Amino acid sequence: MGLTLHHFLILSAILFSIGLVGALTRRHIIIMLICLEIMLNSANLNLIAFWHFSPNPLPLHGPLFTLFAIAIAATEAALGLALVLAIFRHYKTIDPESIQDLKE
Amino acid sequence: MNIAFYLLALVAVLGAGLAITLRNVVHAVFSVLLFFSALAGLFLLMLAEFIAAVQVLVYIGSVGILMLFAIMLTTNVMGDPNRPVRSRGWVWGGLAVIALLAGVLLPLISRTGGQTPTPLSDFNPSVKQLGMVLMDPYFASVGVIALLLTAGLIGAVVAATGASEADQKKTVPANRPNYPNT
Amino acid sequence: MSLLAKGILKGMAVTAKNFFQSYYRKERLPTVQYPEEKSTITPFTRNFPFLLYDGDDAVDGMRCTACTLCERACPPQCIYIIKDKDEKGKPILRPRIFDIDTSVCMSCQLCVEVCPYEAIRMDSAFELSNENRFEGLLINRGDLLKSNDYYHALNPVEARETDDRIAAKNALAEAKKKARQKKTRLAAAKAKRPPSRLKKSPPAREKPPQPEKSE
Amino acid sequence: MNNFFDLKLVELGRWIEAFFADFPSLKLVVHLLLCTLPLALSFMGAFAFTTWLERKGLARIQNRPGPNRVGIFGLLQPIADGIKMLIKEDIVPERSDKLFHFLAPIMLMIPALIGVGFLPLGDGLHALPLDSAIIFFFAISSLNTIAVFMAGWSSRNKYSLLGGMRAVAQMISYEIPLVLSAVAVIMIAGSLNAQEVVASQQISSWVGSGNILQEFFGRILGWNVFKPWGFAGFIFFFVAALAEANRSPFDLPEADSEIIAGHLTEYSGFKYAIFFMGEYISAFAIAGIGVTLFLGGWNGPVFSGLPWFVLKLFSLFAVMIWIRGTLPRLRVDQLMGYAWKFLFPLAILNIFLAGFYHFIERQWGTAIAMLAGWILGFGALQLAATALSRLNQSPIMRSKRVYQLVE
Repeated sequence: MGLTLHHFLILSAILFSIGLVGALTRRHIIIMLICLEIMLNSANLNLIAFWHFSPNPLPLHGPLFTLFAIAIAATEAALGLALVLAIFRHYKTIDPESIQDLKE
Repeated sequence: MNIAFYLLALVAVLGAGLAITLRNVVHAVFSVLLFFSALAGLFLLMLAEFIAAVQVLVYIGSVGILMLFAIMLTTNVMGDPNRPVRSRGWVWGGLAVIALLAGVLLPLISRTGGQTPTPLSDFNPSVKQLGMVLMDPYFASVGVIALLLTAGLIGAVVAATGASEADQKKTVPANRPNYPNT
Repeated sequence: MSLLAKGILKGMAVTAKNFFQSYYRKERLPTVQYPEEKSTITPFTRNFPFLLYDGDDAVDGMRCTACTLCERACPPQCIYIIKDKDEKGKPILRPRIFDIDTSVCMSCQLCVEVCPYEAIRMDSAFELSNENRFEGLLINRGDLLKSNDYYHALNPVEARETDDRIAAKNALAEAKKKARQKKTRLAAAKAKRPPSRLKKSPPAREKPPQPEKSE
Repeated sequence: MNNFFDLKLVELGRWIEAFFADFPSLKLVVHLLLCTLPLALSFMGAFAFTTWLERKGLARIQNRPGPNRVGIFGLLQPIADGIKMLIKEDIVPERSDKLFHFLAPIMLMIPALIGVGFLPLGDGLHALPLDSAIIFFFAISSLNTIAVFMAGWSSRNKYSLLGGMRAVAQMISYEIPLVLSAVAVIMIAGSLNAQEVVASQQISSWVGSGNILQEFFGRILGWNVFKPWGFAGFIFFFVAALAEANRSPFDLPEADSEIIAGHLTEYSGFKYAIFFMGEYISAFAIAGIGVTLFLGGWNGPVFSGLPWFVLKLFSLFAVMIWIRGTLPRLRVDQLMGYAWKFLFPLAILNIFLAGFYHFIERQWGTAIAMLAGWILGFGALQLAATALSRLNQSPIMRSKRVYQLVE
């Protein structure tokens, strides 16, 4: 049995939900950012898979879209980690549950 | 190709799974790097070699290092053993995700017998074509991305360093010795 | 506006000169391949003391009299001397044990400066490594004793000066002995005459050699 | 006549593979082995030779003879060192992260060997002939950083961690001028394919002609170093490559006089040997990509192919050794400032100069482009460099020095 689109879709669904579980359950900002990256990457996998198995792949839309997504993800990671640093400097902790100034 | 896919899929799932379960943050980052490299392999498997190179360059070479730097600058790596790893309502989060996964996967699994389009045999996407496409119809988006990256990086630099000077001014003790000649 | 990287290029030229000239100019490669060839040692090199003897027999010709001046002068106290005794238990002016610990000696040459009999000198031998850390590095009398010829080979100028000094000393002692004999003879001949002061006083610097006195 | 050496090698490979023609799966294995094993072994051999070359060269620069005991001219010294490393005790700090401490040397070694695979060693001698080989090479060489950080962090030693952090900061900073100076070449060659970049460095109209002189010079004068932007780019690339390979004067991560040996502090025995080998092979890989991008790859007069590549690689490495024997180590702030405030703007300017050169060459021909490029381009670069160094000087350096008596 050769590889079909479904293989890649199932894999990316599993990876996406692993990322989602992590983002929802972990208590560490950097781990949460990592989980965001995992989710973005599984989406990229989907894009490339759809492109690869599409009937007319010549316009290269899949790689193009993924390229833009990676660029944006890189920006997001840089900004997110800079914000983590700023938060740490201000609160002296990066536990998301102890940063609740607005709530109190 | 089949073996390669299953191997890489296993590595990817393992990497991602370890990343969200390990207590040691640095270990988590290294396992997510494993996940990124497995994904680069999968891209290579689907003939998107430029994307694979960019994946390695951006995710492993830069984002991973950035994360390690952020960890080194902020937390205790091993984590506080008294602090729980999971957040308060973690059961609900997990259940919601499992439900979502089931919802997404059920239609797919039920239809695995259905044929999907076969991969192309004589089509070899080259980097040159990608470059051409980037230059001709999508030039504006390339410009927008470039602008976004620049703005994002400047923002990151400002967010990471801008506040520090103000903070440092506040924390300087009043009786700090003054060294005029240094 | 100066040319970029001028300093770097200058430095690179210097090292390149060193590199190439080391193949054909001796002063650019002064290393000596030690076990095969040894660099020349100047006569004034000093490393570790040795004891001198005159004549052929090492024990009989020993100049050392076990006066322990060197033992007391030695700053790290690496010299150890025990006087010899004959069968009847009467002390002989000669060391029975004369040990120097190489691992302690600091090559200061104070023992040489202090010795009144020119019996100890500095050697330039430097290959003193040994398999045994304690006994091997403790050098005893038999190994310390070297002939005067060895000293002449080591440092001819100083050796000749030393010999001259000893000869002069011996000559002086001889003259004094003669004078004393003459004096006793004179005293025996003419007891009433008072002894002259001028003849009695020796030169201030040269101490009267003690062994001759005891003979 | 031209590429006979490479062709013979390729033929030899085919000949060996022909023995296994009846067993397709075995043939695949043999093919893979033939692609990878000679490469890995020859680069490991080159590593051994280079350690000898480096010790000998540094010794001569410092007016001493260097290793000369084992074998003639000490040529067997690397083997003696290897045996010593093998039988040494492998000491792992008790509280270190054992797994990562073990993995770090491997993590350095594998990307280095993969990176070597992207180099076009000769006509047809190319282990991984990907279409985007050059960007893959840069991607793979950025993995060095991870390995060094891994080693520094897992050793649980403050010097190791300091070395690791220094290495990460340095490698990330110098990767930018490195890639930017390569971008100019890629832009002019119009391809990320390493073989095409090499092919673009011949004067194509001369190489095919029967004229002996034209054949001879057509394979030299087309090299990118002989173009104004290429010369400047080569210098930027070389400086960045030195930093990227952690070689002197940018060997701050290992700075033995300040932080013992940085990330290598807690390594001993065979792991250290692997680490050492990995660093040398990645230095080889970076020098090799420099040869490919700027020094014409395997192009050379009389005959082209593998021997020229090897010759160029080793001469580039000899220059690295020469620099190591000459220049003292930089300070950390000087290092970062040099990358960001000096090399980075100049490399960007160089890309523009390359573009202008390309257009002038198209419009008015090579001769005028060369003239204009060497005079105007270098004037512009020199002006920019002087202005940058003036700007980067701290106010203290700019003002007249005033000496005060210390009370």
